[in-house]
Amino acid sequence: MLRFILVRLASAVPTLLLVIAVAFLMVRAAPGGPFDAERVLPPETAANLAAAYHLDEPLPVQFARYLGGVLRGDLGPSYYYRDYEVQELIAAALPVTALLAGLAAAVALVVGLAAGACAALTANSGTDRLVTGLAMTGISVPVFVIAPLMVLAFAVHLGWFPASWTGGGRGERLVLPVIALALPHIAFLARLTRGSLLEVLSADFIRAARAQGLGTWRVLRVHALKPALLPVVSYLGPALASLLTGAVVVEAVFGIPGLGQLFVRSGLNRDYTLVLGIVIFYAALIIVLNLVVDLVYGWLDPRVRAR
Amino acid sequence: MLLDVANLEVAYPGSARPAVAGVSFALERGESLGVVGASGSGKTQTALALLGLLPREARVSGSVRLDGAELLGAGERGLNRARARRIGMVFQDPAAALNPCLTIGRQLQQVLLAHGIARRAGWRPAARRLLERVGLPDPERVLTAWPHQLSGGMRQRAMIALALAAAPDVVVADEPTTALDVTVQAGILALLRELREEDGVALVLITHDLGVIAHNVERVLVLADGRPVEAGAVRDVFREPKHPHTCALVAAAPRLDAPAPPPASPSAPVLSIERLSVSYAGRGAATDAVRDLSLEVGRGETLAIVGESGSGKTTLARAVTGLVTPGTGRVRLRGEALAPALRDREPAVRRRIQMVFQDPQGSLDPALTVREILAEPLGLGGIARRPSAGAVQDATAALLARVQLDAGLLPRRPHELSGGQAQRVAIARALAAGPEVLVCDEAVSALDGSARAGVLELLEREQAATGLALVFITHDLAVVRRIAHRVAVMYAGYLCELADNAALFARPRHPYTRALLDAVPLPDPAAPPAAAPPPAAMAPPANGCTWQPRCRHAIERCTREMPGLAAVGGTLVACHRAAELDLRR
Amino acid sequence: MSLRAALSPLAGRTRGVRLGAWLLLGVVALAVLGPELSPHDYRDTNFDARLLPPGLAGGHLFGTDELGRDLFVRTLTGTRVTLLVALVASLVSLVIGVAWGSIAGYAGGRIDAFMMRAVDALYALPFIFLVILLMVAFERNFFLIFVAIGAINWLDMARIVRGQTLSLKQREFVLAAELLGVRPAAVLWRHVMPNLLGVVVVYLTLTIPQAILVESFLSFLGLGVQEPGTSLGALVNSGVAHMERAPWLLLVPSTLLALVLFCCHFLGDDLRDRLDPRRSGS
Amino acid sequence: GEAGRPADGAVLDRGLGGEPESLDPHRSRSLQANHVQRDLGEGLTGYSASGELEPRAAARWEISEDGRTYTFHLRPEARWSNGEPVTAADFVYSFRRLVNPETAAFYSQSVIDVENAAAILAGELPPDALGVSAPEPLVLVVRLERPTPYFLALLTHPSMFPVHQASVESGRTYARPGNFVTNGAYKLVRWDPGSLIELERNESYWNAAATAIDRVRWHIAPEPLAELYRYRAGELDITDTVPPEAFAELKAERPHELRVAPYLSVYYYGFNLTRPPFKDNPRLRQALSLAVDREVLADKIVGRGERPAYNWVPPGVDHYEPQVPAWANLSREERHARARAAYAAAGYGPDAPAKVEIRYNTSDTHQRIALAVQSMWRDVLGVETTLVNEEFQVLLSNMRAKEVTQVFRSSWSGDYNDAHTFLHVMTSDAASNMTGYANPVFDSLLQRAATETDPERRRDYMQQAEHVLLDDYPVIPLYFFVSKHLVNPDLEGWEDNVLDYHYSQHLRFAR
Ligand SMILES: Nc1ncnc2c1ncn2[C@@H]1O[C@H](COP(=O)(O)OP(=O)(O)OP(=O)(O)O)[C@@H](O)[C@H]1O
Ligand SMILES: Nc1ncnc2c1ncn2[C@@H]1O[C@H](COP(=O)(O)OP(=O)(O)OP(=O)(O)O)[C@@H](O)[C@H]1O
Ligand SMILES: [Mg+2]
Ligand SMILES: [Mg+2]
Repeated sequence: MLRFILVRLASAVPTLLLVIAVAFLMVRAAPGGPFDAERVLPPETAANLAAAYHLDEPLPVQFARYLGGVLRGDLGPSYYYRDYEVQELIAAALPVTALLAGLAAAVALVVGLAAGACAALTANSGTDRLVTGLAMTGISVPVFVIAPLMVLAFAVHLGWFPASWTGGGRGERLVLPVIALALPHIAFLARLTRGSLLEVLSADFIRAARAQGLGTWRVLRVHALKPALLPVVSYLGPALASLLTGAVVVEAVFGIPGLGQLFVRSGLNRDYTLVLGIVIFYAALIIVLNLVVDLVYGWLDPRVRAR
Repeated sequence: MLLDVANLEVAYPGSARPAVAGVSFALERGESLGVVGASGSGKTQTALALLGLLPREARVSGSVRLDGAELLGAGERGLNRARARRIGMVFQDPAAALNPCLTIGRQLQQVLLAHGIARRAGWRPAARRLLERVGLPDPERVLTAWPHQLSGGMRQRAMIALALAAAPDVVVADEPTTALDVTVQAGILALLRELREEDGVALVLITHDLGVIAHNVERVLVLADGRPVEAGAVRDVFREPKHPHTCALVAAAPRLDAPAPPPASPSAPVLSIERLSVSYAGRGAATDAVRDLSLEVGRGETLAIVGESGSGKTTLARAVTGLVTPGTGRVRLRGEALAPALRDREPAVRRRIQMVFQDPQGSLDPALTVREILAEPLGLGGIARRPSAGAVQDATAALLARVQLDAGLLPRRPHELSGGQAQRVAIARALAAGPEVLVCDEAVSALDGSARAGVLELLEREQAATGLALVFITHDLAVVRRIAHRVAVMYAGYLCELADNAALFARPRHPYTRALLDAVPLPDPAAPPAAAPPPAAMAPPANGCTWQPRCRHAIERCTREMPGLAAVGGTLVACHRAAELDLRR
Repeated sequence: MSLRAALSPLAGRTRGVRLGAWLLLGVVALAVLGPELSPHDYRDTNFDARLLPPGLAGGHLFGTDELGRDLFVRTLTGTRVTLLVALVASLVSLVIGVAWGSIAGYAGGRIDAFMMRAVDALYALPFIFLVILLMVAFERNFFLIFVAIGAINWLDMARIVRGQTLSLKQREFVLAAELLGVRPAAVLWRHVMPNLLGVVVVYLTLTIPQAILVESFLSFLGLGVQEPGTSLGALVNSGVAHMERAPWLLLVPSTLLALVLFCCHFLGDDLRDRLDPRRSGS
Repeated sequence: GEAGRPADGAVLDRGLGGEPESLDPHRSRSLQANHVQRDLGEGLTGYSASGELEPRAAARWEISEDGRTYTFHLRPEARWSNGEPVTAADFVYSFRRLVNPETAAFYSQSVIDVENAAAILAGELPPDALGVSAPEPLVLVVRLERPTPYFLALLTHPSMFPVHQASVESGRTYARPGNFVTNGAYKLVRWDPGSLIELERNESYWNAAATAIDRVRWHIAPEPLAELYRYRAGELDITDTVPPEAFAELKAERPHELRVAPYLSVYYYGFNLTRPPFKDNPRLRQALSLAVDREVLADKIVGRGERPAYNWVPPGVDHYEPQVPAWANLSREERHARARAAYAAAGYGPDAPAKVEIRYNTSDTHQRIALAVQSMWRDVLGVETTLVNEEFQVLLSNMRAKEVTQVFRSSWSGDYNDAHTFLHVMTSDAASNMTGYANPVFDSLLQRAATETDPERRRDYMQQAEHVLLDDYPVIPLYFFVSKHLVNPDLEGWEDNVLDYHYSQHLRFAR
């Protein structure tokens, strides 16, 4: 077990290096640079800037320099936020994002599973149709529609919640973003759960469990849930990661200082170091999450552990 | 009336004739009814119907009354009140009936808690007691084990424990002992009898094993093609069966005193197992399933492997076929050593050793129809083919015919088959591959006498034709008697006796072998009931003879050193006292 | 067998399915013919007929946008693109995703580790730059959209499929097949995949909307469809701004989008049901 | 906004569009940075609420006859936020830091007219060779290379604000909350990147008595629509802009909250003059320019009070007369007729239509304009136009490379209130000249204007230059921007001005 984890983490190192290298090349290959704007800098100023950030060195040297920094745990200065280090920016954005993502994931998991289970139990009944219908709506209405709609309704017109991150108290400013973030995942999870649960419910051991008079609820909770969770879990890994860095739209609408925004803006600003910093963080995150997912597999289905 | 079933009928939209039709019977407290019948005659369907466990598409009619209350059509709620607490159900196929994702302990815990048998804290001891009652050695390990870590028989006993957990008034046992060797079987049957006599539990015992029926129930109901053809007191039915179908059943019941087949003509071994050891890394200590075991099977020879449930028979089979990689030792096929892991073996090589799995349902792809399953080894498989393609149709139909199934099953999916049907499909598939060695793990355990006889003949014909080497794992000594050339007796992973068929039955050399023979129930109510040996200890002792704790003849030496295999009068025995003891009756 | 059943022509059993099938056909037909039949062209601007509400007045059934372009025609033109995207996206994640995931899961060991780390790496790479580079590298062309979407679309599928495969390959029927000497490829194709399909199909119906949304994001980065061409995603996206004053600009395209997705979902469900081994009759 | 405002109502919530890259006057470049900096610091000169140039850190000044030496007398009462007096030495240090190549300041150009600045930037002279000196603690002398009439206006730009030497030398993070020492009406107390910049009144500011607002919260709100929602939800008192889609209804529903004013910025389409089809093809450029119906664009497509642009220098620039070409006053039909004539003269026609590509960076407005222009060209001339929207950075590098671009969308806004800042970009050696326009006549006219001391003649030169420019059609000016804000009606002291400067210190809430 422990060995398995260690091996995986070890195998993560080359992955990370690869990601860094490729990302570095991609970022540099993209047209434009961190200091380009409509108002072009006079050549000498541009040269001075380049020198100040070692952008005048040959690419391999720059890469070596950067990698060296990373290995020393230094992600370098942001090229756009000229008073900040990349670490500082990530450290500032992470708590916010983590909080949102955590809450959203929790909500999505609870509601999604419940809805999915309820749909599966009442398969092809009215309830089922309703739930799956809602789920599909949740999936088919893009977040960039949902989020503004919610602001308009609950912030502008009803005034129940703040319209933005800076517009209200610690608690209430979370409500709308969390819901907006959770909705699509709720829908996703509901559908996934319904699907796999239907499959599991038709298994012999479920019939046996019913024969033990456990009652629908217990059968579901104890016997059906675990095997049905496999696909859900494999979805959760990426989903959580995307919640942590992919919440761009929601963050934009609610003006949330999160990682997603930071990532996109850094990309558009060609803030090389910041982009790479977040990419590294993201990669590490994904690797860890997927590791956790694989461990959970073993817990869900002991036979997976066998080999 | 405790339980009153009146002309029960089960039909499926798909199939022409109903699976069950006009079945009626009644039971009072403490009474017992045996339900026998050919494989596919509707026994399981009847059982499932009682508790409303049939699949959605099944059409059920008739009436099932429990203390006068109608169960058919009573909603899930009503049924749940009856289930487990009033009627306990032992499923035929434990491998499928146990939740693969939960430990046995957890599954027991749920039943115990759900029915308030035990409080939150106190469930463990209760569960342990249950496992002990069904004669599982080392219950602690079983509690923490997942189904796939248990042997077939252990699973079956766990299944029984689950059924008894809520102390039901009626126990419906569907083939409760098919996966149990006779000694353990005797234990289980004794338990059921005790429940009836002491707690007044009523028993519906479904089995095709007339031996079991003969001694454990008062009345029998004989089913054929889903219809009741005969009913009455056991003695009467056995003495003068009226319905021809019953006669056939009784006649086909295999007997120990049947003539043994002539010893196979000696030949270079096709399959040789050399000092094989397999152990499974469990949560705590690893389980040594097979210990330093060597065997050979010659061309056209049938080697039967008998032994207590959990003694390592299946493991041995899996090691031979490469499904588990042995710790030490190797397997040779016609002299050439085989890669330990199946994945490292050439497809061509793999085909030469085939296996019929102990759990038939699980070994059949649920997504495929019987036709596609059988087409595969014929090399005709593949989604590309249109199922109407004549070739596949004929070939697969022929295969089914060989195992005495009619072509009507071809479009069915595994879960639409009865236990025995599934088992025979599995056999057909294995034969279709045209192997040199066929390992049958309890391949006929779920078959009634006639079907079984048919399959055995089939195997013998194959053997005669192709020189097939058979490794026949079974607990049914009658079958052993009927088909084996040589017999290997295993206990706790060790080989404790290896003898010719005749020799073994005539003059068993190992006390455990003796115990086995004594425990065989004879299909004759008149004959004396089978004798159960003293119950198994917790786990086999670390050193000394593994059988010794239960051995009547044990001496001090047995507690110290494990006896090695030694030749005594043409038999290999692992017993210090083999030479001096005379275990004949 | 199940796979073939899946691919067999739509003789939908349940009402929902037939409905879905017909609706989808209807949408497709509309998308293909509609623009041809309408008097308007999806490019024609009319600065004197801006933001007309839906209605027969002025012959703009669904009204017009802020440049006075006929929304009916634009929506249908957009639907073409969207349908194409949906199709390709699902194909990609079906073919690459399922193949990759099942092979990794089935092969296990080193191969599995390698393939899955590759997936991780792809997850982590900055998508924006991938797209930008694609645009820079090749001169812009419509095909790139699919490359870009395809590049990310199959990752989740691969993970999910792998997860399922891991537990499937321990089942005895797979072992039995291996024992028969069935080649790994065939085991995957005949025994693993059919038992995966339930989840795969469900997941597929979920990746389509994602792809459609990604497409609308791409057009922001300058990939995607170039105006005046359009797609449902793009239309919805720009409709949001008019939510209050000209709601039809949001409602019309999103309704159609939802419609398309619902159809996919119904068909997907039906597919799942057909593939579910527990249901008799093949 | 209501949120977190103390009872006395002295918290001002302002929308700030995008996010400043830095608040350090010498390391920032964006308009957003400048907005905040104008609250934090102040230069020698500044603007009044109505946009009049007024003394700030400097109480008064003298200018030598040759217009090359400026002597500033600083306010004795001027203080840094840490209480220290603001001295001439501070300005000397700051100006030197600005030109110092190591600082690599974006706006080093602001001092380019000061003696030796160019040489220092090029690294040929040390920074202390710069023509600034502090003969007395409160007297600052600046010598210029050439008379620069707009120098006083230049001084209002944040890049010319003083920085506090001690804290600058304290390290990298000196411009961050807690460390940042400023000389303006407010001091920096908080900066959550991506979210909020919070200022607090600077008690030691020389004019602190006049500051009414205690706290200013600049909210990062890049999404105009989202910003509007925030305003409507009462979370903002002033918005940075107004989304085009909502303009009409706001105009109807909140007329007195909507503040629209002309703004010194021009939105234009540029031609790449270094490649066909537009290289040496003035007729085609003219045709395309005339075929665009500015009124429709301004009224219907952008429609936020923007003014149609027929010339280059926006109206409202101090002592300058915009050179609106004659054809601007022709009727639409006549204009189109001329356009077709030019089109034909350039050798195109219905059977040989011009094929043109418009590049713009992704944004609803740009897209709508491009679409409109496309259809205008199609309708009037039958030009076949393809639209290419690109991510901003991609577009920029294409524009600079002048390889693939044909027609590109861009805009230019003045750094200070003078025609020079607009005309200068079109000189052949200007870095921001994306068209590749190079006309010696134009260049020399600007050259002379630059060295001319007499304002009248200087103006004439520049006006002639613009005339030349417009005749060559290197660009199609489309419209002149307006600044547009929603302003809380309770807010007093807001005055519209062409610079769109609205110092928080000039604002107060009505009691
Ligand atoms: N789901 C189903 N759909 C259609 N036919 C079925 C289904 N399940 C069982 N059958 C058929 O019903 C008949 C009775 O099956 P059942 O399992 O009761 O036989 P059985 O008596 O238990 O046989 P065995 O001793 O082999 O278990 C068989 O022919 C079987 O093929
Ligand atoms: N995958 C596994 N992991 C751990 N222990 C296992 C595993 N499979 C089998 N065992 C253990 O190995 C021992 C031998 O099991 P095996 O299945 O070979 O017995 P068997 O002779 O086939 O018994 P039966 O007649 O009941 O099938 C048992 O104690 C069982 O619990
Ligand atoms: Mg049965
Ligand atoms: Mg076994």
